[in-house]
Amino acid sequence: MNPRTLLWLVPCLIVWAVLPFVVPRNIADLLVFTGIYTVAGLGIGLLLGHCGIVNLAQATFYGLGAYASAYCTVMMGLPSIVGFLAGAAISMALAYVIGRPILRLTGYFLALGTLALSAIASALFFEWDWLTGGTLGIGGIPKLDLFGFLLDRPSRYYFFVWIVAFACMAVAHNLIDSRTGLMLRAMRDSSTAAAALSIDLQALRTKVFVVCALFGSLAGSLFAHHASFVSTQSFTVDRSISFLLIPVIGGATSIPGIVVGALFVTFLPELLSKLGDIHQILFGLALVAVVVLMPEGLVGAFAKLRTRFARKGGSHG
Amino acid sequence: MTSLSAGYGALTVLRDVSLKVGDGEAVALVGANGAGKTTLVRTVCGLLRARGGRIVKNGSDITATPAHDLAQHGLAVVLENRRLFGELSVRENLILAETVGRKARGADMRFSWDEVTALFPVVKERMASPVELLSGGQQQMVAIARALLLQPDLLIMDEPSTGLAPKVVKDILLVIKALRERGMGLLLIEQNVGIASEITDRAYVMSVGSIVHEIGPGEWQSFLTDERLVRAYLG
Amino acid sequence: MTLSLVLQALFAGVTNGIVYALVGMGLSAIFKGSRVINAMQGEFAVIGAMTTVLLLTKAGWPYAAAIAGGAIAGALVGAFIEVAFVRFMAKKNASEDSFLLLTIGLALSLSASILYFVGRDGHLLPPLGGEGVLIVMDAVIQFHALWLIAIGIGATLALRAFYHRTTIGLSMMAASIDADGAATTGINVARMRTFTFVLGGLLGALGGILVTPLIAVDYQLGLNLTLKGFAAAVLGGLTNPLGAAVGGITLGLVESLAIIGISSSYKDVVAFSVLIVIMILMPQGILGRAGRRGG
Amino acid sequence: MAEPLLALREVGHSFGGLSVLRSVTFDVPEGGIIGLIGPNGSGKTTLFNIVTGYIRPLAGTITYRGAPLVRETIQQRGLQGLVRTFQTPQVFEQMTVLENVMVGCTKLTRTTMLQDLLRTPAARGQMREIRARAEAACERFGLTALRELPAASLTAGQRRILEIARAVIGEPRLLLLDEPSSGLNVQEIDGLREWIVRLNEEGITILLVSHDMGLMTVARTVHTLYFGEIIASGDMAAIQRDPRVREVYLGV
Amino acid sequence: QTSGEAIKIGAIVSVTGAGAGLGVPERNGLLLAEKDINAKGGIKGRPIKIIVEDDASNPDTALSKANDLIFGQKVQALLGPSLTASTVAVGGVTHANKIPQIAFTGIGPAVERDRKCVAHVLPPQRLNATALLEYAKSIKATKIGVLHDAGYGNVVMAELKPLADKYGVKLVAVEKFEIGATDTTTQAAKVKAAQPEAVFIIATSATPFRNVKQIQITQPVIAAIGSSSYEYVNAMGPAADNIVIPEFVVGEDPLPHQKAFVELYKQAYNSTPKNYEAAAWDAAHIIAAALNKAGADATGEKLCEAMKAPYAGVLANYDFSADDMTGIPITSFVFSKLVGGKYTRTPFRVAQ
Ligand SMILES: Nc1ncnc2c1ncn2[C@@H]1O[C@H](COP(=O)(O)OP(=O)(O)OP(=O)(O)O)[C@@H](O)[C@H]1O
Ligand SMILES: Nc1ncnc2c1ncn2[C@@H]1O[C@H](COP(=O)(O)OP(=O)(O)OP(=O)(O)O)[C@@H](O)[C@H]1O
Ligand SMILES: [Mg+2]
Ligand SMILES: [Mg+2]
Repeated sequence: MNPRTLLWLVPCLIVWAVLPFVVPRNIADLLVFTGIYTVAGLGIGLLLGHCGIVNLAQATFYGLGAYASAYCTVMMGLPSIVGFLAGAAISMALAYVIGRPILRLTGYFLALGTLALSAIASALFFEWDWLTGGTLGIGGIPKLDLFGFLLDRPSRYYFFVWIVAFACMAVAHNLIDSRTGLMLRAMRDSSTAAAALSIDLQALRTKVFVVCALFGSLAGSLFAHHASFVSTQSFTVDRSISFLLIPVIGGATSIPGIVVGALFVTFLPELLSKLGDIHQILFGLALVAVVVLMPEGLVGAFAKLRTRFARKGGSHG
Repeated sequence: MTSLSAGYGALTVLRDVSLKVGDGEAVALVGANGAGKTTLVRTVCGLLRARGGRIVKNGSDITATPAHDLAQHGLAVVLENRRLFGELSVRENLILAETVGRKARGADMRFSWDEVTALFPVVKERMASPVELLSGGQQQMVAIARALLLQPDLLIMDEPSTGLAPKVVKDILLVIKALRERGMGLLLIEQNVGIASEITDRAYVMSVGSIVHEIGPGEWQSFLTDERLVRAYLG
Repeated sequence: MTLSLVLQALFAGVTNGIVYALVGMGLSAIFKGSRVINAMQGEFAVIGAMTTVLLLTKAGWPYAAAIAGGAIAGALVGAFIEVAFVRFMAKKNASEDSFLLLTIGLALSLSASILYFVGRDGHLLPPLGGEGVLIVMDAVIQFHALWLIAIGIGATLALRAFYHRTTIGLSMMAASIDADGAATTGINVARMRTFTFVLGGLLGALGGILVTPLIAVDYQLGLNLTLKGFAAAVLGGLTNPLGAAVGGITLGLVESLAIIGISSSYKDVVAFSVLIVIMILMPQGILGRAGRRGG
Repeated sequence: MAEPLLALREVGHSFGGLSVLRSVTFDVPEGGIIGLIGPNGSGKTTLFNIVTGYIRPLAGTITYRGAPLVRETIQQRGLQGLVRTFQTPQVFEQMTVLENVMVGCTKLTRTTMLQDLLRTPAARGQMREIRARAEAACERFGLTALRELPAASLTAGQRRILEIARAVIGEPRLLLLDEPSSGLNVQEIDGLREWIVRLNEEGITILLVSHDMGLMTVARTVHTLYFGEIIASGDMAAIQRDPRVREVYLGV
Repeated sequence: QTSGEAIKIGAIVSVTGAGAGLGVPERNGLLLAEKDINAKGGIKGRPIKIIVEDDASNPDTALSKANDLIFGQKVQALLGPSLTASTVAVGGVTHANKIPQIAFTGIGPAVERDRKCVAHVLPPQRLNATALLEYAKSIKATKIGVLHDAGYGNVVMAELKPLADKYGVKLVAVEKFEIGATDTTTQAAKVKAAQPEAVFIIATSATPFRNVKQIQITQPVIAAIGSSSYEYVNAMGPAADNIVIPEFVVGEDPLPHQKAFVELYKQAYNSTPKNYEAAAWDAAHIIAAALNKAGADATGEKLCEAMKAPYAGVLANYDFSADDMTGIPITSFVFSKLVGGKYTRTPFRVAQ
């Protein structure tokens, strides 16, 4: 690692490490949610930014993860890790089975396909209340216990969530930077030409969809152990839509963009709600402002600003 | 057009380009790949904003005129890659142009519907099919027909021979000659100097964003035979 | 399962289908003319209906005038959105995703505004053709629903004619297919896009006004309509208003037949599964057309 | 005579009543350069689409390396060494030129998704190899200066070259070039001809569609399609003398 | 006439989103109660301050808001939230940190039984179901058709099913529709086809009521309390006739102990209050009473103990001394009937 990277990485790490101890508990709580949303958003970002696929089904996998954790721990009394694994396994299996046929669609047809998937899942979450607790949900999910260290408050859970988030970011980064990533972007830009170069579009899309589902499910399990409570309201189509906002706001092709997007959707409503009942109007307008002023996402806008500065600096020096 | 410059983003492609097409004159613009020919066309027809210089047509300044108004000034263009409306039928593509042409010229149409469609029999046969289903060459013909129906007195063509069979190229050359006799001016961007020399009187040679050589009337032959010049400018 | 129950389900299916179709048609009109998926199409319906309700009840306008007012409100909002946002973004070559985000943001703030300024009450409009109903073998359909079906079919045909028979309709399509090509063919691309949004707003508002005698409008109706309209439009092929109509009615029928055929608990599950199957079998949509494959 | 690399027998196709190809039969011998000419809309691109698997022919058989091609997907055909370029160049616009070329040789290496996700040494090694190969190809086709540019900003001619570079790096056995010369100037076409000859010498069989008669002279045999039928075959000189070809295609 | 540092009480309601129909009236009730309590001298002379937050009808947000109120703003007790799911979610924090809570919902899933310091000022769904059945019994309907939504309706339905047997009622058709459905005609037609003697509608929207009338179901319609607010009645249009609702407050014709509240509310907001306004008002007064008893600075278990007592409220005669702290008796229900779009109180009451 070169010294320049260290120069900004070390302060960042320090800020990250002390943050939960200096902010009030409710902010720490939001930071935990940011981490959870980052994990879920990463999957959508991979699909959107690198495959050009609009995935409106992330709430489904998020829900599967959450319910798996809730059911395993509360109803069956199993250790939490089983919930994580079961959620991941079920989500990935479902993504594979459903993904094979659905991912033959392209563009908006695929978007509608995933939307339909989300609607089906959300109806089933309502319907199978023996499993999900229906509208009333499942409460009393235990906090995570890491080798005797109970992650029972946001400032502790924060570290766990963000370490998972960083791991997911690293994995996503690896993927983008790999041979697979190359093929993904080729497929996004021209599927006709990608096919001619022997890229198996269908298989590739399915694989990424499965990775996206894995992230969704992980986020869901993390959420379940944080909120201690899960119910159908958290896994509706609306939630799928709000997950989609994360990469779009931040910039779908960039990994830091996902974090920025997650920060945006967790903190902005909180800040705006201080302004009274108009906060939802303002949130909508904030979205509008972001796209109108920065169509390439917050991170894209930032990068542009930096190059502009760099050029200005260059012409002076 | 005088000392025109243009570019994309941070990149300036055209630097101080000046050229002139007389009334009813046919002028070619040749140059190597990436010389900036297409950029020039896009700037002249208003798709790209000029960063400097002026474009004047028949005495009126059209530098800042938006692209869609240029038909009123008698300017039509066949863009690189054709830029047709793929999902619309051939007829619909042409009708759109004809309507605009009619508005520009009123009853005094230079090229009637029948005349233009007669030029390209294949096009006539496929009137009802969506343009995107046509073969590359067929589409090129539709693009030319569409430009003609705009009733231009100056036609700009960016590599019109791309993808056309030799016979069709010859047919088109004949058509263009016929059009010229009716007083239409032509600015032809062409890689194939052979074709260019056949129907134009003069030519400009472009290289890395500037005009580096002018081929005057009657100088085509000497240019083409001068291996050194050709290599220098086009190689 | 009695015959009259099936008939009732068919009536309900077609009526709902026409509602979805009206929203879907607006969506597909906007997509056709601007390549923007308008996530606030349902909001146009709410705006149109709410304006009509307010003009009728608060301002005391006659019904016909209030309807016109509602429709104009939809068209104006459409125009405003194009001029204020879309045009600006198009200049910056914004991506498809960002247009989607734009309309989602607008949808959220519009629905929140209606909650804040108008309130959360549901409102109804008087039905066209009176409160009467038609009874066929014990199955009931309101006169208004019959009107709605007739108008829906009329609108579909009119829209089709508009796109393929009028120069302005053709120009609107051309501008969205290839902006550069259109500009050099003498088409004012930005203006066509404005027209497109006006048309989309108008269709949306009219759809909203037409359904309000059947469905009470409130601030949350928009998203619901948008989702169903989106399904209708995509199912039909997205760029084809006629397709949206077919898609909408298919969706409506599948939903109501799922209720009587299977179980109302699994209505959404069945309806959306059928939707997925239809799309897999017809990946271009019911009335969509495959483009040229390969080179 | 040795078995041909690709053999077309009675291949026919039509689009909803419009008959585009009618019992087209010809061979592409291993190591040869075969040309295909014909008026616009005569079915050349459609034939390419059929051979590379974008379209299933309605009639006839295609044999490649002795085995019939029927259900093989586009990808599988590519892996067997059938590589094509497109009449309208299809570049990956948002990727850089180098990345475009890199995509061309992804098929020569294998990594699993898991290796990629975890960035195992194997995955890294392969990425390095792909990059090295792509850089060499850029060098060879004169794209080195453009390497870091997004492909969207290339001119028509540059795209053409990029497409060829991307196809060649995938080690094709049979390279199908659909009008590679359009958009290039005389000099560049000369360069292209040299490449074609050189690639052929390296063992790549070439099927070439072009309207440029100058370029076509590299082909040992040229078939002329007219309304989906082969009306003349032979070397270029013979074709140019053929009266029907002169009438319907060359127009002299 | 109050002085000293304000006693901070947190409140979470759904002012926006799907639950706005509950949250807005609840907030009105809370703010009115705050004024009322302070006007009457506050808690031993100290004013109370109710900090109202909006959870946008989302349990996750409710959880964040609870964290903010409890740990950021250091409130002594929490009122709300409006929705069951949010209540369960918030209960996790209040329970773990021993913060007294009064929820504007009925007691829900099993976990809530362990939460010894969460009181509920609205009836549990079992009670709502019982009230429906009591009325059916009073009109001698034994074949009942049910039309319910997938959220609220589902929950009530889960309680209704086992109870029906006890009342000797047969549920001849049970049809469900999704939350926010715009059309339920087909479901209504299925109910009609089963030829019930009365129809229960359990929903939080006007749509099923309209559809039932549209397809000309003429049998008596009995609705659960969830659809008893004015906005639904408006949206029902001409269909809002002859529907019976078991509820608590009929603003047009209040019971004697409700009169004062209704008058005060009408003055303050120029509209007629219903159940949720009253529930919130009661909740604020219950906490005030507990503070008065346990001392203004009382928190945690001490305050909680003080809450565990009977309380005669506007909505009902609560008794929180029971273990699960839901103390609404069935006798507190009144049965209203919509006549020409207006609520009228019927003479029927459930006898003890
Ligand atoms: N959209 C764009 N963004 C950035 N640079 C561009 C863009 N389009 C073209 N360029 C650059 O501008 C220069 C000139 O391009 P132009 O298309 O005008 O060349 P040309 O002479 O038409 O070439 P060709 O004969 O290959 O069509 C090239 O170097 C090209 O890389
Ligand atoms: N998907 C399709 N649907 C309908 N017609 C099609 C389709 N694809 C091609 N065609 C038609 O088939 C014929 C042959 O097309 P093809 O593209 O093969 O011609 P080509 O020989 O490559 O011509 P060119 O030299 O102009 O590229 C054309 O008439 C074209 O319109
Ligand atoms: Mg060019
Ligand atoms: Mg072709």
